[in-house]
Amino acid sequence: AAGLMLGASCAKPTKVADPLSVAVFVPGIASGSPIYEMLVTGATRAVDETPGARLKVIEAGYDQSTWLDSLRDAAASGEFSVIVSSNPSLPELCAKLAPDYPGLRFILADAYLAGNPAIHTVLYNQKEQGYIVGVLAGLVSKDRAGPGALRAALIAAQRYPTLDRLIRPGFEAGLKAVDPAFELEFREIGNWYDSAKAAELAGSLYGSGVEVILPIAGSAGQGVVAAARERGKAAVWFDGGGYALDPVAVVGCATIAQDRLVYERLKLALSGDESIYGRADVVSAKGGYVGFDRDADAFRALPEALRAAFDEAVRALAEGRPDFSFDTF
Amino acid sequence: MSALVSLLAGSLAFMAPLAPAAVGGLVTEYVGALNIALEGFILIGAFSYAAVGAVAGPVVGFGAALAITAVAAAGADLFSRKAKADPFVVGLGVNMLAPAAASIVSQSLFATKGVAAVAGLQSTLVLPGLRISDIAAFAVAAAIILAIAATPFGTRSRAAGMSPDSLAMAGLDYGKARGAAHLVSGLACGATGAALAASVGAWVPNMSAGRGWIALVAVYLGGKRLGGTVAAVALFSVMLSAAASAQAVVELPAELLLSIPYFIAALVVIVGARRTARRRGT
Amino acid sequence: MNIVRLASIRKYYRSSAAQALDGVDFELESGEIHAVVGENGAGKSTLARILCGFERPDSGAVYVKGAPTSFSSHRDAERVGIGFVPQYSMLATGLTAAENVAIGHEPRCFGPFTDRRRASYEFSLLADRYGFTVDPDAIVASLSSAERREVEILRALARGGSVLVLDEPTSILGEKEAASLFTLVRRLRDSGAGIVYISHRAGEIVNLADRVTVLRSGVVERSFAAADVDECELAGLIVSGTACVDPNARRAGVALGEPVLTIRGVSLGGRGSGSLHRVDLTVRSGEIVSVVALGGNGLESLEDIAAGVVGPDEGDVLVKGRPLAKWPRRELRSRVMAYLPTDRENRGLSPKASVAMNAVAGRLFDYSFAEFAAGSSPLTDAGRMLGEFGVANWKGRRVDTLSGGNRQRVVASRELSGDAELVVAANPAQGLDRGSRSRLLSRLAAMRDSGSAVLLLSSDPDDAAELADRSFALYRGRLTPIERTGSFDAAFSEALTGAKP
Amino acid sequence: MSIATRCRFRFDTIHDAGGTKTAMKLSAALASAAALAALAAAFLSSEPASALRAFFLAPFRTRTAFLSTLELAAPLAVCALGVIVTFRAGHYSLGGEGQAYAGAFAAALAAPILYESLGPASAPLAILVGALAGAIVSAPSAIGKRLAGADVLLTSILVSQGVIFAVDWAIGGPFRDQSSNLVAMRAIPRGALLPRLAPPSTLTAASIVALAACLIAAFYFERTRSGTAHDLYGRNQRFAELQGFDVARLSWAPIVAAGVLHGAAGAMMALGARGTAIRGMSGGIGWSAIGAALVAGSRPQALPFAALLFAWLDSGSRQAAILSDLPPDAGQAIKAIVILAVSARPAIAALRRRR
Ligand SMILES: Nc1ncnc2c1ncn2[C@@H]1O[C@H](COP(=O)(O)OP(=O)(O)OP(=O)(O)O)[C@@H](O)[C@H]1O
Ligand SMILES: Nc1ncnc2c1ncn2[C@@H]1O[C@H](COP(=O)(O)OP(=O)(O)OP(=O)(O)O)[C@@H](O)[C@H]1O
Ligand SMILES: [Mg+2]
Ligand SMILES: [Mg+2]
Repeated sequence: AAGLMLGASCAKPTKVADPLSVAVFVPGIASGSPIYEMLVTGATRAVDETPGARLKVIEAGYDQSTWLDSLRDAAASGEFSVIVSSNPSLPELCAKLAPDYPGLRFILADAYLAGNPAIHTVLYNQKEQGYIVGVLAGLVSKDRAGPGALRAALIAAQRYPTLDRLIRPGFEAGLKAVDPAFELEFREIGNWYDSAKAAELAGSLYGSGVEVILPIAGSAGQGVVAAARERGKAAVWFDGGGYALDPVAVVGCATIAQDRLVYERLKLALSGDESIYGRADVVSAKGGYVGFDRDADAFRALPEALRAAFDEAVRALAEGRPDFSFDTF
Repeated sequence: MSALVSLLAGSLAFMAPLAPAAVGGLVTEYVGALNIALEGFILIGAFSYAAVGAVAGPVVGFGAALAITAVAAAGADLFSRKAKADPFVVGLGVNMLAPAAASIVSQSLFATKGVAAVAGLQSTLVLPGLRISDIAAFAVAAAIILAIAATPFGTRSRAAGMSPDSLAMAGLDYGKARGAAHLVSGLACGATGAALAASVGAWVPNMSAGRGWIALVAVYLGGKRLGGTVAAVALFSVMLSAAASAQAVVELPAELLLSIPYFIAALVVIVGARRTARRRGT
Repeated sequence: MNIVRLASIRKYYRSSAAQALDGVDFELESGEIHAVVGENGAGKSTLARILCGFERPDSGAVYVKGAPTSFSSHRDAERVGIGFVPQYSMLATGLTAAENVAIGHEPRCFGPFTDRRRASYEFSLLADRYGFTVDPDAIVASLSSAERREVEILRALARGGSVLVLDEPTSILGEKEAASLFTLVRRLRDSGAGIVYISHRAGEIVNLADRVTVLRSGVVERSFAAADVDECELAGLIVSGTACVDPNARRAGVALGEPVLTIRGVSLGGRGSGSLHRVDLTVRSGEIVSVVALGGNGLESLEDIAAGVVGPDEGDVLVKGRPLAKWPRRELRSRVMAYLPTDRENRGLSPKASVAMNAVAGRLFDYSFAEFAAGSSPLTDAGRMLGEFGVANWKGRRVDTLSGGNRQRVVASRELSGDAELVVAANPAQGLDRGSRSRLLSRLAAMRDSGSAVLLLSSDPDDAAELADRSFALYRGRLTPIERTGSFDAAFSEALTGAKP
Repeated sequence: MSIATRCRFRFDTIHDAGGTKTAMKLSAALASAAALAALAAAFLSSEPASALRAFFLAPFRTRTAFLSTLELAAPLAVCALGVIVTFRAGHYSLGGEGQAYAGAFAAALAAPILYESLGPASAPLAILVGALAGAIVSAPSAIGKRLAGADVLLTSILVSQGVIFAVDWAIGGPFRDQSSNLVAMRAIPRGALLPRLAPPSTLTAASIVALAACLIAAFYFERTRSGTAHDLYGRNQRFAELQGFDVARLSWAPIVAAGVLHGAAGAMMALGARGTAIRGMSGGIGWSAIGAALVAGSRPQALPFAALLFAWLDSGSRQAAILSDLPPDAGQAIKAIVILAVSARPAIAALRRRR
């Protein structure tokens, strides 16, 4: 170590990064995660279309407490001028780094922070997303459970602001739009990966008469799907990729147009538009950024009338009914 | 009444994957090795079940989980003995290596580093809270219990832990006894991992979720004895299942509920030690 | 025809840089008791361990019944009938006596399962055959040292029995147990077995052995028929340059002083036949008081009481008039009391620490902060103290690489180098060769002469006979004074076995 | 004459009992570790050369990277020192993780409050608060050991695990920064943090404190009477008691001292680069610390090197993900392999023994 230490003391000064060099910071692992795969796809497209631009994908793994260190290493490497990422928790971390690396810019999807001149954030209206799966869950429950007690459930890995303020109320609003008598059960797992415990929680909910569950639990959501499969019940999914987990049990999947969004915003940035930084936008169903994936057998297998009612609700939402819009979060 | 049934079912569901790992941890404890790598070996077991099960079906997958994990555990012990590496550091390395290796292999096998759901690997429920895979896990645990309670393997393992010299006096090799114990604990962790993966029919990164540590704690809470360990496993299963069921009644924070069994257990240990000390009159 | 023969055996220990054996030839005939003697560290235990397959020689050959053999473990040696009773207990203390003997050869039932009942039964058969009375199902940790030794002997005899190697078997046995061991050993010899018998006690050897081999620094110095020498000559041969001392020719006229240790009406229960019942004992400055007992009669309890390891259930223990429990330990041990425990591995030594550290541990806090930090004076002191008891080559070594006797010398160096007012010495000469033993005993006598009070607790009446001013026998937890009139030995054996004179 | 004896790097002391020297162990192990890691990188990366360069050299290549690696090593060294203090007293405490986490939590809680009343002088006090929290978490084990002789390994791991869940809850619940989506507490005001010595690197005075602590501990164990008594107690408690050492104190004080050190290390993390307490921020530091302590052979003087090794591996696996195509799990795998290799006795020494 001593020799290396000497080497370090005569290191070169930090170099100035190429303005067209982009890092995609994946706060997790891209492979197997639809949102992060879309993040990479969108950014790649924007870079491919911009002559001279370069792209590097950095995977940071799932431990959120190490993300700051990874971001800092990326910034300190001096290789990048724009860092693109997607995760609600990133703005704070980036804001912490920004003062140390004044030239660096951040574009963060699925996040919200206004007023930092180095950071542009875009938030999906996840209340609408929740509403969409809420309506579907309500319709399916009512269809299957008949006139009994109307209950649906949300199983979360842990509680966090977007969940409490957007997803959960949106989901509940969707249920109540179907029938105001709906009650929402809420369960918490405690982490993002204990699928066996998720299965256990889901199993007992299904056993007590719940027909549809929405898991917001990362990998642990697999446990909910598994429980639905073996009891012939249903799950609805968030953010895409749900149908692949089970062709029957997952009956619906709300989506976000992450690849399009990232493409558009990065394109702007690479074209030299500095005005986006400091801004915090919210995108919604109206612009087609929040939607629903119809392309699955499980969805097509739902009763004709049910699907018609659901399509109607989604169309109305895109037209602003009900209105879930908000500017500040 | 139904609450009681669901509590019991939940406890069984929690206990099935925990029991083998705890018994496996006990075996290595017998030979005097603190096995902190249970967590890593459970992951190896779970992944092997999914990976082999995907090609050869759940039964072969279960067997492969046992075999692969046993070989891995024995290998780690062999490394630590032959290279004179500190077993604790080796355990640390295993816990770090297992999830990383699983992820790398998963990428080439399932083309994903995330959840890999495999059709047909979910084991069927035979009772509420009890799957075929759980019964298999209990069977593995029972077989190990029988082996340590009633065969020379148990006595020799304990002798190895108490005094390696006493084994040498019987012309037995301490290293071999230690290796055998690790092999068995690998089998056990394989069963735990397979039962976990079979309960959701998929490989989920990190799916052991601390069960290896709970198993280790159960071994110690049970005074490193067979009966005590089994009782501690049962106690933990009931407490954790109760903490989960409690969410149906009040929306209590899951994490705070999870912490309670540990504090209670610590209190039990201290009070228990105090009473033993009194009895000994010191 | 010899059953076992060792030819030009060499063994070097890297960790202690010791050439333990340096070209040793050794033969054992069937039907003979072959004693191996020599100073501490001469290589006796190493020879035994190689003979029994625990260690492999660096070079040289082992012949069994004339055929060259190489043992890869003790199992191989067992297979040709070699049994071993080690110098230190090698039992799994949490298992039962029967389990310890059965281990490796467990009887089975229903396929792979251990037949516990048969293991116990076979153990009792074996015990009956050799006249032992240990309970097969007792956990070893609950047995006394003597009983543990019996278990080890039974383990050695359980298989084969054509060769039995005993490494200082009597060092922790009382006279009675020793006597029955001798009977057993003779019986085995008469039935055609070969016995290797390692011991420092010349008396035993002269009575027991047919042949004697003397080792010195890893080399065989002499080998001769036991009938050719008497006890005194033999003692001289074991340790070069030590004349035979007449045991009773000491005792300078020293004035008796104040009581230093007072044990008054002390009872201690819960230890079976080793419990104490209303024991009274006073040791004054300027005298050596000995208490002798056979195993299991409370000597270990009395040791615990006198050293303050446990408090009595009833009664008082005073040191210089102050209750022992009230003494600050550090002050007591650094200024007042020296203690040589029977259990030297656990109480007397810190086996994994350096030899030097073990030597100065007791006076750690006598150094000033600066003196200790500088480091040279503790090291010099260690050298001086160890030198006094003849421990050589100790630098940079851990205590557990020393031979058994040398470890005891380290304990003695530490405890007896100061001028303690009170010495509690329990079996102080265990495992010491003749020379070290007499050096130790004369040191105790010298301390007495300069005004120390010495309590000598021993299972060896010889220690008492040589040294003590007053003697007591401890039988079933009760003390009986022994008058030094008439036959000392007779008085002892009566008191020790409870036969009232 | 063996290499080990010739390379003796310290004066003879009363402690010297021979054995392999730690410096040699470390360096020889490093060589074999590097070779193994190269092999691993060759399989796991499409550009092994740049992956390896990133893994092994990037943490040292720039001043910033190097100083940040040093800073990463500081809390680890302090934790590992806590491990050594307990292990050398023969108490096998595995509770470091929870103690460090509690320390971070308490410091993040106290720092803003202290800052309001004290201004920039608040940082050392906030570290003390963290140390106190660590001590409180260690207290049940210490009390249990002292009064009841309760097994420290067991009580420490149980209490620690319970505390981890409780702090997870506290950071994610009542004390959470409601305006943020990161599961973390309110950011500590900049002025209340440990001052940066060389921005943009994260280096603070923590690494100097850590180094000093290691040297003091080395002096304590090698050259003081109490340290020696402590060591002897750890090796054989009965013996230490009979030599008249203060065994009552040794039965609990090292456990609390370790709690203090772990808590302080956690506070250093919160008051350093992270700037607050984040859910899960202890990130296995308690376990790595045990690894580092064992690699250092329980010798505080070797600890700075061992901690630097662990920090370097951490930083290297991150750098490799950033500068090459080595995915994080591959970095993690290499890190594991290096740790395994370092834990092995140096191949050289083994060969020498064979001959
Ligand atoms: N395990 C070991 N490691 C290193 N050195 C050893 C070991 N065992 C014995 N030695 C060394 O070998 C030499 C011979 O020791 P051995 O135990 O054979 O002596 P001994 O004749 O039995 O002495 P004692 O009468 O004291 O028991 C001694 O110098 C001893 O220090
Ligand atoms: N049980 C223990 N109690 C207290 N300190 C210990 C203990 N074990 C080891 N140490 C400390 O760690 C150091 C290394 O221990 P040890 O002497 O076993 O290693 P070594 O002989 O130097 O190396 P090795 O055995 O790996 O060749 C010791 O010098 C001591 O300071
Ligand atoms: Mg010997
Ligand atoms: Mg060592």
